[in-house]
Amino acid sequence: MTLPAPTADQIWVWIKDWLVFHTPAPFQPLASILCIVAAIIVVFASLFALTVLLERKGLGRMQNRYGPNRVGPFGILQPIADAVKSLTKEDIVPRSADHVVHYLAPLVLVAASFLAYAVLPIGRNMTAVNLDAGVLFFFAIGSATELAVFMAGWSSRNKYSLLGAMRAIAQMVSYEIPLILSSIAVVMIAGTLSTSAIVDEQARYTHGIAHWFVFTPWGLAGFILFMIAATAETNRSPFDLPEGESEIIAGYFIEYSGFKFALFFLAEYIEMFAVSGLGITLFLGGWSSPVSFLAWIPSWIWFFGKLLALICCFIWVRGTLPRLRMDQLMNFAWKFMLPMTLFVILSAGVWRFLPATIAGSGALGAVVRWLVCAFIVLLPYVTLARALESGRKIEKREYRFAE
Amino acid sequence: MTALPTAEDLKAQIEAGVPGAQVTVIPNASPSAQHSLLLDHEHAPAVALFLRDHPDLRLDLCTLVTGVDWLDTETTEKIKVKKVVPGPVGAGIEQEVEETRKTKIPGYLEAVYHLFSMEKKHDPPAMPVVLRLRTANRIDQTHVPSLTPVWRSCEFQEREAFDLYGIVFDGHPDLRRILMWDGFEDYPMRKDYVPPADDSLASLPFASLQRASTKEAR
Amino acid sequence: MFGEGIIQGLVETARNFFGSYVDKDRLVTVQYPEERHQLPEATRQFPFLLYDGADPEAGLRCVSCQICEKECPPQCIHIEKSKDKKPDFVGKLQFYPAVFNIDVSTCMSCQICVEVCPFDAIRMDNQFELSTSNRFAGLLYTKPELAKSNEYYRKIHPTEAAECDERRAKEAEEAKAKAAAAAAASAAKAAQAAATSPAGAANGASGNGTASTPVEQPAGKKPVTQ
Amino acid sequence: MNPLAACLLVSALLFAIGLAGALTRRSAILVLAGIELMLNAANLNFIGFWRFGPHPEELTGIIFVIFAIAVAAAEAAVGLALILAIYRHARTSDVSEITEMKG
Amino acid sequence: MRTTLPFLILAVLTLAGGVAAMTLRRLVHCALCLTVAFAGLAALYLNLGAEFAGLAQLLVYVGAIAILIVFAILLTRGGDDKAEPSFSPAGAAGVVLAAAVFAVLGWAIVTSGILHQAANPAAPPAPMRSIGLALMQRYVLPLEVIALMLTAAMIGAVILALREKRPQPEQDQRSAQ
Amino acid sequence: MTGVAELERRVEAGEDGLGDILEVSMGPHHPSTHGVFRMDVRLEGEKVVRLKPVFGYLHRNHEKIAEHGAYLAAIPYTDRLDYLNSMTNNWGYVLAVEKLAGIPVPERAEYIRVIVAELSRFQNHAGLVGFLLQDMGASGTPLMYAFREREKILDLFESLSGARMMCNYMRFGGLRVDCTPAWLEEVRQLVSGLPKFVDEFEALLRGNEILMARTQGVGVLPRELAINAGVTGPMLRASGVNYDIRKVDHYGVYDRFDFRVPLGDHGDVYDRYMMRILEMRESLKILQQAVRDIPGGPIIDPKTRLRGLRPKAGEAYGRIEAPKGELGFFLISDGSTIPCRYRVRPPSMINLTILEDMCLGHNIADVVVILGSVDIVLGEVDR
Repeated sequence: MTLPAPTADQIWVWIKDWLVFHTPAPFQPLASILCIVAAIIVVFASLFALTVLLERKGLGRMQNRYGPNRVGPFGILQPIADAVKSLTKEDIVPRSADHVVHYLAPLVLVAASFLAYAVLPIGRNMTAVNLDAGVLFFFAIGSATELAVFMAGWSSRNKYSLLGAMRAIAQMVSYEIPLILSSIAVVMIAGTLSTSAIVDEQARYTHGIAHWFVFTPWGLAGFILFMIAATAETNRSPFDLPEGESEIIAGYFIEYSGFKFALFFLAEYIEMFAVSGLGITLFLGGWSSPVSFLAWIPSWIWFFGKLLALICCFIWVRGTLPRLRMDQLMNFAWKFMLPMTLFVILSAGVWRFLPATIAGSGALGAVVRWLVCAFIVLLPYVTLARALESGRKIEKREYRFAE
Repeated sequence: MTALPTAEDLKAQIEAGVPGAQVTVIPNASPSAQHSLLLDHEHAPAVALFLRDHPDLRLDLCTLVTGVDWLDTETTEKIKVKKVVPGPVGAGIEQEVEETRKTKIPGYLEAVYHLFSMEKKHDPPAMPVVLRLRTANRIDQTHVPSLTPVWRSCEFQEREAFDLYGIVFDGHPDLRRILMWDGFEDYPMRKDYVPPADDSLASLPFASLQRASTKEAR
Repeated sequence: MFGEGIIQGLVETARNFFGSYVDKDRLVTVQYPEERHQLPEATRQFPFLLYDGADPEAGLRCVSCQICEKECPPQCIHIEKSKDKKPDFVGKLQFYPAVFNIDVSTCMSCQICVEVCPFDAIRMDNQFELSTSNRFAGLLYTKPELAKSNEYYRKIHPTEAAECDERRAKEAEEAKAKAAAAAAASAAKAAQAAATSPAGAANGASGNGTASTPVEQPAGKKPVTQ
Repeated sequence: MNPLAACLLVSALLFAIGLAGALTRRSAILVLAGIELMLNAANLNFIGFWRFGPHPEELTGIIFVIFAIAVAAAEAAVGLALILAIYRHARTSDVSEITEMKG
Repeated sequence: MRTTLPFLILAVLTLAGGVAAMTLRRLVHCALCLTVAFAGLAALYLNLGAEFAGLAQLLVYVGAIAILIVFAILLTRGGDDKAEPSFSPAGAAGVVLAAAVFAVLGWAIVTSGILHQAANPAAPPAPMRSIGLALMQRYVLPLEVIALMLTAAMIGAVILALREKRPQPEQDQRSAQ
Repeated sequence: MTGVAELERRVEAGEDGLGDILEVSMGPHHPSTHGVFRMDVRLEGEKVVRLKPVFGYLHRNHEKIAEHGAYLAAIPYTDRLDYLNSMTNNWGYVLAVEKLAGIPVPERAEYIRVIVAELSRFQNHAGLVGFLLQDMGASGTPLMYAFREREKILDLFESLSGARMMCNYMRFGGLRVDCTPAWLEEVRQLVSGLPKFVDEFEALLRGNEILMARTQGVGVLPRELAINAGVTGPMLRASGVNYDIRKVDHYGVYDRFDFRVPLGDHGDVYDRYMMRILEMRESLKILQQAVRDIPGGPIIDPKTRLRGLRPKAGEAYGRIEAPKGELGFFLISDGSTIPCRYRVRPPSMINLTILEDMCLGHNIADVVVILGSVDIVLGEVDR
């Protein structure tokens, strides 16, 4: 076996191959797996540190504050300080807690969150396990986190944590459906469940512009719905009810402290990256560049660039919106998200079967197809929004004054 | 804006409107001239309802409820009495002697209600109608009727008067301590209240700075 | 209900985000230990005792009248009167505080002691970094810690101090004139002695034996505007 | 050992465990869980026969398992709803105490 | 072709999960161990090359049924400790019956002769596309039936779990004041 | 909804099956109780079926302290009632003393009182809206914007009175110190800049669908109940009652200013939220006029005896429109230098009376929002 010459795009693949190449033959599969696991853990754990800093800085700036700026230059060492703090803090376990389950819950959560990265293509030829049913794997693993959340909430023996766990599970189960349904549109069009194949499908260029699914009307709507569901799935604001600081204090991890708390914190962010990564894979062309003349930029830079952009959106939304209430959250999931995702699937189907050319004109065909599909998505949106308005009696009010 | 009737007029109106009610006007000598009406216990809720629902008065805002503690007071007067004084030789001589006699006026607790009308907005504007209810004494007969059924706003304030003064409001729906904790025994706003000896301040090194009562120092 | 309110909110936060990099009005944080807010002249924290001249002991204006002790709402001032007397700035013999303690942990910075003091002896400091590791003794300020010079007062409250100095100069002038008149009427020796005493805010003439009447607390003078 | 036989043995053991649980436990929820285990044991058989059977390209085993999972999901949903309804009525989920059919 | 080590490990895990689920005292622990058994089975399917079935098992059993069971336990107050008699004659009979069933099955497997038979060559893992095609062509009717049944089950479950209307109790006293 | 009585009976009888009733003690340490405040909540699922407010954790017997000191000594203590609005607290107290002793107030002092009181109202309302949205989970962004502006107002207070929050500024008969022309100019500049802030603040969340869904129809307080329960301030006006003591009592010089009283029609949290925003705008209107019209002259009646004030025996009740509602002081004098009875009418405590009525049947998440819209400060509730 010989190694190909390293290029910027394939540098990490090359390094891995080089390392595996120099291990004794019987250990090569193991070495390969270890390389990948280590890389994923190191990269995403550092991304976590970066994101925490980014979030605190970004929120600070949105709120006209500086954000953390005391540890290191511009506060860049703040995550390290945070880590040291949570590692050295006392680990308090309630006396009446179920100790084994209480101990296992954060571990299960973190493990499940990290497993999801196995199928994410974070660069060209950089998928850890190229599963044929990659998307299915992602969702199957994601469902394990619900159980971990339940374990944490139940084992703490605290009313707030139980309320938080119930909220979290109800929310995650409800939003998993629109999450899966909106990805089904992509699976339908791409004709595969494999994440790498889906990215390959999008990494094609016409007139120098990539075939990202987000550039189609159903893809755009699906992407927005996917990201909303992802926000709910990862308990981010405005769907952070399971934590609901002002209501149930910290929800299911109220009784965790020290390192275990840090693990919950970590898992939450890791999940957020994973779901964002899937969103990128499904709708934003994975590691591909949007225009062909930028294709020389290494694929992994594209992936992480997109990931950072999505993270910034998450932070932005968090800095702006108040939290929903439980019944509103459920209503939103079942009465808005679910029908909308069904219409997105319909729109994708129409997209698939509408002729690409009308009256011999490719341009006209493309425009007609675009408009028809957009209409299929927009019409229910307008109707549902109206229904939501009249049903919930939400109105903009005018006020009277007494002299 | 309608004019607010004077205290005397109010008394007349109440006595006409609520048969049997005994109202006493208690004058207020201060520049504020906010005179008040002392009600009898039996008719107080009826009077309150009358004041609330009377079409000209509509005193719908019971803004302030509070207890007041009036300690036992002693009045001393000098009177001349004839007395037999032992004379220098042994025989008693009747003589007029000046003697001070002390009359003790028993103290009482008072519940004071300040009423306004949101609907009528009477003139003069900042002049409340003041109602007073007095307990028989400060020790065991500390009951007055509750006006919470008439005005919800009395609920917490009557609880507070109960908590801090020990005035028991008969007919209050939920008469519990409100500011002090449940196991607390005394009524701290009373004038003769003495804080418990194990006051946590006493353990501070500079407790000497804290004089027991400012009044003594003055 | 199409989400336009949400979009509007997002635009607003984005504007603030970018605004905080360019607009001084948006990013108002003062980076405290390095940067410091310019304290307004009126700022008050905790009381201190004024003295004239260089010697905190001799120049202390306080005559131990104990009005502030009585009026202090949280009762944080503790004064013990001296046995002997020393002359004040107009030369009158006055008591002075043998002990003057302020429990800063109890003080609530209300400035009432300053208002009621007829002798301009107590004023408010603007020092706020008073943290100490000793929570009891460290926060009980005694006379040496409380005494601050008039120069310091002029520095932290210039307007107020100028008014105060002027008033006191006038009073000293009047007292001097009165003393001079009295001296002219009685003896030349006394007048000479009075003339040696420096005018103004400085220490009253030492060794002046003229005014030996017991302390009369000036009752009428009430500081209305500080 | 033949892998098919191993599959079958594991499946038989799982079935027996599920059966024992369903018969011995008194909580209705655990009875349901035992039944689910038995269903799963059957599924393992399907997979084993598909994998080591003569015609793996037919996919019949896998399709059967998929259908069985769907049915099991429906069964679990209805079963647990029933348990909830009974609990609300009888205030217990102990099967030995639920003796009356009458409401 | 022999039984592989991963298969054995997973089988032991699954069986242990099953045993624990059926014997532990606390219902929530039982549910969690049941989840382990389900997950172990899913891993067994993956190990046997049935990728789609394994992932579906994980998604449905761990993601949905386990959660349902947990919810049911909480809603029926099963999360609290409730002592269950450790031994009962009926229970012993159940165990004996289960053991008998296993004996019969085991006897059948052992006597069938496949124990020492050479295994068929392992089939290649089923490609996703062919499963999809099979579902949509050959098995489309069962698929539709299953879909219908799932819908019916969902509606039924919702109706069952809906609370019966209680008689409206008297109005709150407080507002009358 | 199951009635409270029925649930009480079931809880007492131990029939709490089906996980119906969950007793949660919210507080005394809870992120959104605005201090040490406790609510004993009974939940059916997440729905509130009983709620009892419990307070007194911050009780320091303010009234007793005031009955031990001179009339002057009570003023710094009033700062600490509603510690966000020391200026209006001072005003309420000195108004009562002025009534009790019949002290006139110079015109300039009245103008400055209006200026500081309206600044106080503005910062209180801005802060409250920030806290309310914080309770709704808005990550502190609105709160930070509100605090940014509040700081500017507090800076003005500091340069006027020497302290940012515990101002101790007013005296019976007038004020402690006069303001300088430079200070008035600063107020004028600030006031001309504040409408922009209110606009931004409204743009941030007023039209937000989530906010509307969270607040509209939540915690409705009917007009009749509001009046009967003695609710005052913006909360009362949100229920549609036109009662603003500035307009009713004509205290101070409020008669001379042109301003309006906003009124709500629904009495829900959204109305209460909007009342605050609209009142902020009206306050700015008053401020502009007051700064424009302020006359010269003394700031305190020269005959006033601050130290050793001895009002004639009698009593007086004085009240003002504080940002949280009607703040009244009731004083009884026995002719000595010390008040014989000193009583505060704390608006936020009385506004809490109907907390349970507003919360019943709502979600636990709504409780937090409803409590936020009441606008309590525990320093005043507990005293």
